[in-house]
Amino acid sequence: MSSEIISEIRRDYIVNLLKEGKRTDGRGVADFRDISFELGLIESADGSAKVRLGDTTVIAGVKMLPGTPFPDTPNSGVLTTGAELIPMAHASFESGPPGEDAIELARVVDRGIRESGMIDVDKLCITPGQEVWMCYIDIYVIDYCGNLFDACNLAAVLAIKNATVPAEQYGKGENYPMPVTCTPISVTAAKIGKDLILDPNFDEEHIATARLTIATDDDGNFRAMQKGGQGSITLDELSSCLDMAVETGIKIRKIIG
Amino acid sequence: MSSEIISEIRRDYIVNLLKEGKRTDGRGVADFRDISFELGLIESADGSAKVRLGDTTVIAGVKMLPGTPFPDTPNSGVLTTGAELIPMAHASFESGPPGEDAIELARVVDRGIRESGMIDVDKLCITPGQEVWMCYIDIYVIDYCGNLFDACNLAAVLAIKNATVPAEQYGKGENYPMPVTCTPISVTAAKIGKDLILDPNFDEEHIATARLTIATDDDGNFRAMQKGGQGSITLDELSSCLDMAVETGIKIRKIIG
Amino acid sequence: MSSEIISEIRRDYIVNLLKEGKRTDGRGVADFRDISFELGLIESADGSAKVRLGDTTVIAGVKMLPGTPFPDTPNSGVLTTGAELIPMAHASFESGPPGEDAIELARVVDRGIRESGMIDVDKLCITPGQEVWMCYIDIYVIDYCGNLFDACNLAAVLAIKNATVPAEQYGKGENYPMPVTCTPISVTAAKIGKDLILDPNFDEEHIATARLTIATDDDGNFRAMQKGGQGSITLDELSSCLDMAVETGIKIRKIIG
Amino acid sequence: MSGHSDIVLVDEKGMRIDGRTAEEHRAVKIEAGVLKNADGSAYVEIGKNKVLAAVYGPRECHPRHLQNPTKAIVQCKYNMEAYSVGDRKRPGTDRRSIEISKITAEALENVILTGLFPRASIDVYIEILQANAGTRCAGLTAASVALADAGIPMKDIVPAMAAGKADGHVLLDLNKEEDNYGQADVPLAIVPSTEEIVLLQMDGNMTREEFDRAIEMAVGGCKELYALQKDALKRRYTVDGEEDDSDEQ
Amino acid sequence: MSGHSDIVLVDEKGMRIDGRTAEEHRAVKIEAGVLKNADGSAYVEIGKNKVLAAVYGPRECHPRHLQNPTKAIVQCKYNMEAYSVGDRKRPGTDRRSIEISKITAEALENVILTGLFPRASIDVYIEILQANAGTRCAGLTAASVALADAGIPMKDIVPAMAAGKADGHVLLDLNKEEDNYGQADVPLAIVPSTEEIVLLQMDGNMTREEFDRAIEMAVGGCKELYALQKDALKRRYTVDGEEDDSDEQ
Amino acid sequence: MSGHSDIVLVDEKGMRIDGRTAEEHRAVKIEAGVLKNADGSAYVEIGKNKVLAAVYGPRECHPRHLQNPTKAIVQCKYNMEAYSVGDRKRPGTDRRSIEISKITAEALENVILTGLFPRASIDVYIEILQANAGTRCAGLTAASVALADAGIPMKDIVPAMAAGKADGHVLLDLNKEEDNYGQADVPLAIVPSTEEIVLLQMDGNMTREEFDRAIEMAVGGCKELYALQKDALKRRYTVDGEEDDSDEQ
Repeated sequence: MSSEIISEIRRDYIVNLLKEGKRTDGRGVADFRDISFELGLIESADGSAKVRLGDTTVIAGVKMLPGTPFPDTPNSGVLTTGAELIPMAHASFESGPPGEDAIELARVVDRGIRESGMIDVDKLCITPGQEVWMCYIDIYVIDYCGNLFDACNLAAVLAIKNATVPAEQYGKGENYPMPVTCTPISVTAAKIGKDLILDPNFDEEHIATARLTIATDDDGNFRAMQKGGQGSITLDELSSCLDMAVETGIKIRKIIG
Repeated sequence: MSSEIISEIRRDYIVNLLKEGKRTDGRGVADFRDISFELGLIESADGSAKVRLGDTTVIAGVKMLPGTPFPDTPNSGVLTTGAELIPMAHASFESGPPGEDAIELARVVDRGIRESGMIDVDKLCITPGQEVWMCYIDIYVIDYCGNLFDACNLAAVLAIKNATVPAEQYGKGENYPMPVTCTPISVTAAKIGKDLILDPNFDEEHIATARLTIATDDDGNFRAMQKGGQGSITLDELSSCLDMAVETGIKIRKIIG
Repeated sequence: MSSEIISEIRRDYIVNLLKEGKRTDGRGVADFRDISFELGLIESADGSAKVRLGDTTVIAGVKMLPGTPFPDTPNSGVLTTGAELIPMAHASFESGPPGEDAIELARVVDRGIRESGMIDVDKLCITPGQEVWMCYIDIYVIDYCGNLFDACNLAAVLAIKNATVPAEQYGKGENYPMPVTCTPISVTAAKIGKDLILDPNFDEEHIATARLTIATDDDGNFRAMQKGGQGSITLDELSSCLDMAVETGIKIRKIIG
Repeated sequence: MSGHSDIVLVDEKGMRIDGRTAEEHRAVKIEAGVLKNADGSAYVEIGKNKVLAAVYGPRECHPRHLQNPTKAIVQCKYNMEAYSVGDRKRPGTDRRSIEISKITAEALENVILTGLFPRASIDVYIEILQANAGTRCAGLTAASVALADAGIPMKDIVPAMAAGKADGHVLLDLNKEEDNYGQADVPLAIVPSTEEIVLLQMDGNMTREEFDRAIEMAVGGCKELYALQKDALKRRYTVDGEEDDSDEQ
Repeated sequence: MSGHSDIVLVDEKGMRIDGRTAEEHRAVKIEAGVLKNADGSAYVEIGKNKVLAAVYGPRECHPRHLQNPTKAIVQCKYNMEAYSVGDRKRPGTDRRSIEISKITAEALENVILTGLFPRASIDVYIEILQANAGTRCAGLTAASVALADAGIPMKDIVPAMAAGKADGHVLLDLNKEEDNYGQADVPLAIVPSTEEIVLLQMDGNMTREEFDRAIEMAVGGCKELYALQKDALKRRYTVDGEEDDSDEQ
Repeated sequence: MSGHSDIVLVDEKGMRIDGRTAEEHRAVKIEAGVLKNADGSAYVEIGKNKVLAAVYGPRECHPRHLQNPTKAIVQCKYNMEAYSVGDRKRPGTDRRSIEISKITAEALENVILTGLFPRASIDVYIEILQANAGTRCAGLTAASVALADAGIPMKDIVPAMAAGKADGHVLLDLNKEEDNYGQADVPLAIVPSTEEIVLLQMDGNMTREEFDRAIEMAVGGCKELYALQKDALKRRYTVDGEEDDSDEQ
């Protein structure tokens, strides 16, 4: 939420426009940018998706490998989610191990998937107590134009839905589709002045004081949330965000099918 | 032993006072600061102690985990000692992996414990050649006001004496007290000008030219030593240090019981 | 290939001399500096060699340890080559993990040895599919005066030829000599202006625009190559380098016996 | 949040395994000014959680490129000590610590008057001595007190407490068993004077009704904690300034 | 380069397992200007290799001590994404990536007019989305197009293609099976206008005749690739500047 | 220091397993000026230990914030090469190397006239080619000679040798077996002209009498080593300045 990237003039323009309920790209406050996606583009992955949310572009790939379960969940597959903010995606991103932004991003996406029970990890058991599928979800941000939380959530969710468990390749029986139970959708609101908008673009994101990401499941129940930014959110604003997350979740689920 | 931290005036004051055999905090040259301690404060540890030596505060915790012995000592438990100079403890400490000061500190404390045979590692065997107790001694410096070597030695020794081998928790038989054979006590002298003092406080430590840490066992035998600093120590000074280490070791053993 | 290290005057002197086919140290363009070597100097290694190429000095040691084969080559020993540009060797070398120069160096030396099949890795099998010899080739540059590629190749090759498989020490049968099939020799050319020279010294190396290292086997076949530097090499120049690599490889093989 | 159904966490009378009612938080102990070197410090126990916080600053911002010419930056390091958990935690930063440090710093930045200290850094260190569910809330609670103890100007003190769901009940301040075998956790931190939210996370599964109830409970818990934070600071000043106190009598 | 002899890679008619002749390269797809933020970008497919390249710069050289007062420096990061290979690749730099990044930067530096931008850095990022033998050549090919797309002045565009040897035959542009079970690989990059070599590696086992033939083939392949690189850039400008185009008609 | 009692390290005649008496150190070989690039260098063998030391400086102090405006700082890197020990040592710094580097630098700083070179750094590199107990002493002994070879002004040259205890006997200069199966080790370094101690460590188990005897022996050993250090430097100057020598005849 570093604010120096956007000029004062640009900031004032965005804020004043918002007071009239308008956004610089013509959207209403609760509108998402266009969502487009491509599935299975990475044949070396067991599932993959490329998602464009406006100009933000993200690729997610799923790799399944046989491995050892955790002692306390001996019959459950293991999920690991990583997100890389590669320097290709924006002039401000640097090479090297993930920083705090990439780590928060990966962990929030991970929570949406994990806590919704999207993947039935019990169906990723190979030999109880001995061998399970390790499911690696790797997300690469290719072009960063705002709202990575929702773009990465979408890419990860679509890659998972696209995935096949490659049992044959490892002599573990027949291939089968990834055991998916629901479609968790995250919706991010940003607070600019006193206004809340959904799906902030780059400029909006960098003048917002606070951010709230809410993931819902197919039933409209809440599965994960994360507030960010040094700004605060009132209880009324929280209530609005919850409403919008449920409504928008339904719309996005329709778009991605 | 960086000297810039203490002003010239303060340095001269300390040095001149020492010429009269006096110290800024009223102690005699061979006096330790007050020692107080609290045992078992960390219930998540298998043994723990918080030690205050003057205003220097240190917490040590012992964790015991079943593990694999080293090939050349197949029936012996494994000791590992770590010391962290966390930035909470002093404005000059930085975050990150242990630097050379923390590493030297941990290794000197470790040597006192290891070389004195304080822990009877043969009694930490679970299945000969296969499984032994790994004994992790983790020391955190919470408030740094001089003489970490002795404060950390005390905290580690007390945490070990406080420890129980948690055999039941791992289905390895009944719990039993840590097999302790003796109480190694380290005594650190600092050289300021031509004078030797024990238990240097922060200011004294930072104007001292040399440091000598000597660990003795219950019999007054020597088990570990470490000279530090770019200053030198004469053979006579060494002899004084050895005497003081034995005498003071006896006193400290009485205090900690 | 940083060029600032050599002064303009020195550069002009070298370039002008080269136009007459002469070099600052009196060599012809295709001459190597003197090669001397000492074998078996490191008794703690299973094979070792110290090589001097002019004033460039390199030590290589071979250590053999029983280990687990890679799944796709279950009956083959495993080679690992490392090169360290320690700060002892030159004022410009820094402490720390290997940088890109050391990594390229190690990988090019490794390719010459690996791709020539110099070591018959199938003869480094202990128990098929279960245990094989891990062969670690560690190269330390002690004094850096140009042309590390060839100096390190020589040191590694000689250390390998000097090596014994220490089977007895690990209870794996009788010791036997390292199974060596050929002697890969690398020859490095540098391009300065329009001229090609072999075995560049420090000054030559630092004003050269391009570098080409070519490793040949006993039959004069090509086993590994690496071009370096931002300069280009013409097809004709490549052809000359190939000729010189074969001819010089024969000479060097005679020297090292 | 495994949601194991075979463990009874709330009995038929609504009583929890540690004897609390749904709206009750664990025993709290707060002490301000516990360290010599730090500019401000605090020790907090919430149930079996034991947490130390220390503040240094405002001081020169050390990695220079992080300096902000208009205000102080707030840097936070949350760290679990090796012996604080069941298994030994390997020393060093992990991904979870980095995330908690980030959201803790953001929450504190909301109340600190950073504009008073351009180019400076205010450094907050949180050490978890013993962990038993709720360490991020305990850490933030302690950090707020340490900031006040350091005399850092703030618009308010931040308390933090989670609500959650276990055995199908919405509960305040989950303990370790409730957290492990429950269905949801909602850590919350507010500015008590305005009830504005400065930290909010959630994971698990909650209907809107459950979530609303959880927020209500957590806000209530934060307010109770706030009173204890102020008490601790009052005790600290009283002890330090005993003579001044007697003057006023 | 294991040289396994029991796998037939070239049949008696000289046909390769993917139906190509010895001199034929795999299907190529090149697209310029595929990213919004980067100053220049390109997407390249060569067979099953899928590669993205992005260019930022000339811009301020960041680790200051790397600045060169007489010219721009060229920095390259080649990176294989975790899912790009059969086994998952752990994220982070490895030794192979560092070597490839170095020789790729050297090859590009040869054609970039770095003298025009003293003290600057030109940063090239290559991401391997899917790998199938030949990624370093595909990456360099893509990087050249991305540099042109970024408007970086260059004396020429660099194409890169390998030749190699499998089943005893010299072949252009080895695929994964030919690379794994073949006998040699020779990645090559040239400046097409002069046929000068800017990248050359070789491993395996080749006689002089075989090597000469491999170079000849690889130079030919590079030239075909060069035409496709120029096509892609032409399409890019045509699409971007459609109005200008119609003006000229 | 395992103190295994079933291995005879000293026989009934007081003879050690390598044929030495208690007061005898291992064979020593010292050579000064063995490297071309370093400002000073030395090679030392003590028994089966083989050690190289190199000195660069006084030169600009590189991490600037380490500069001292009143004197040069002394930086030391002690490094065991991968093949120097029975098992291969993984390259890279470990905790033991860091500790040895620190105390070696402190010992050298005692004799170097650092006040002559404000803001500078004197960098000492010690490489252990082959290790056989006593490498820190051999390394410090070599470093002193390398410093003299570099012409660094020093008040004296530092020799270092350990004494120890094995089979109940106090012994000079423990070899690997004595170190592994003995009862104590006391590495010592002194300033020979004053007998002041600049490096001292001890581990194991010693009575006061044993320790006093060990120090006495180690001081004696250091003095013998000192003579050999001076010899090596004399040979170095003789070879370098042969003409000057003949002039004097």
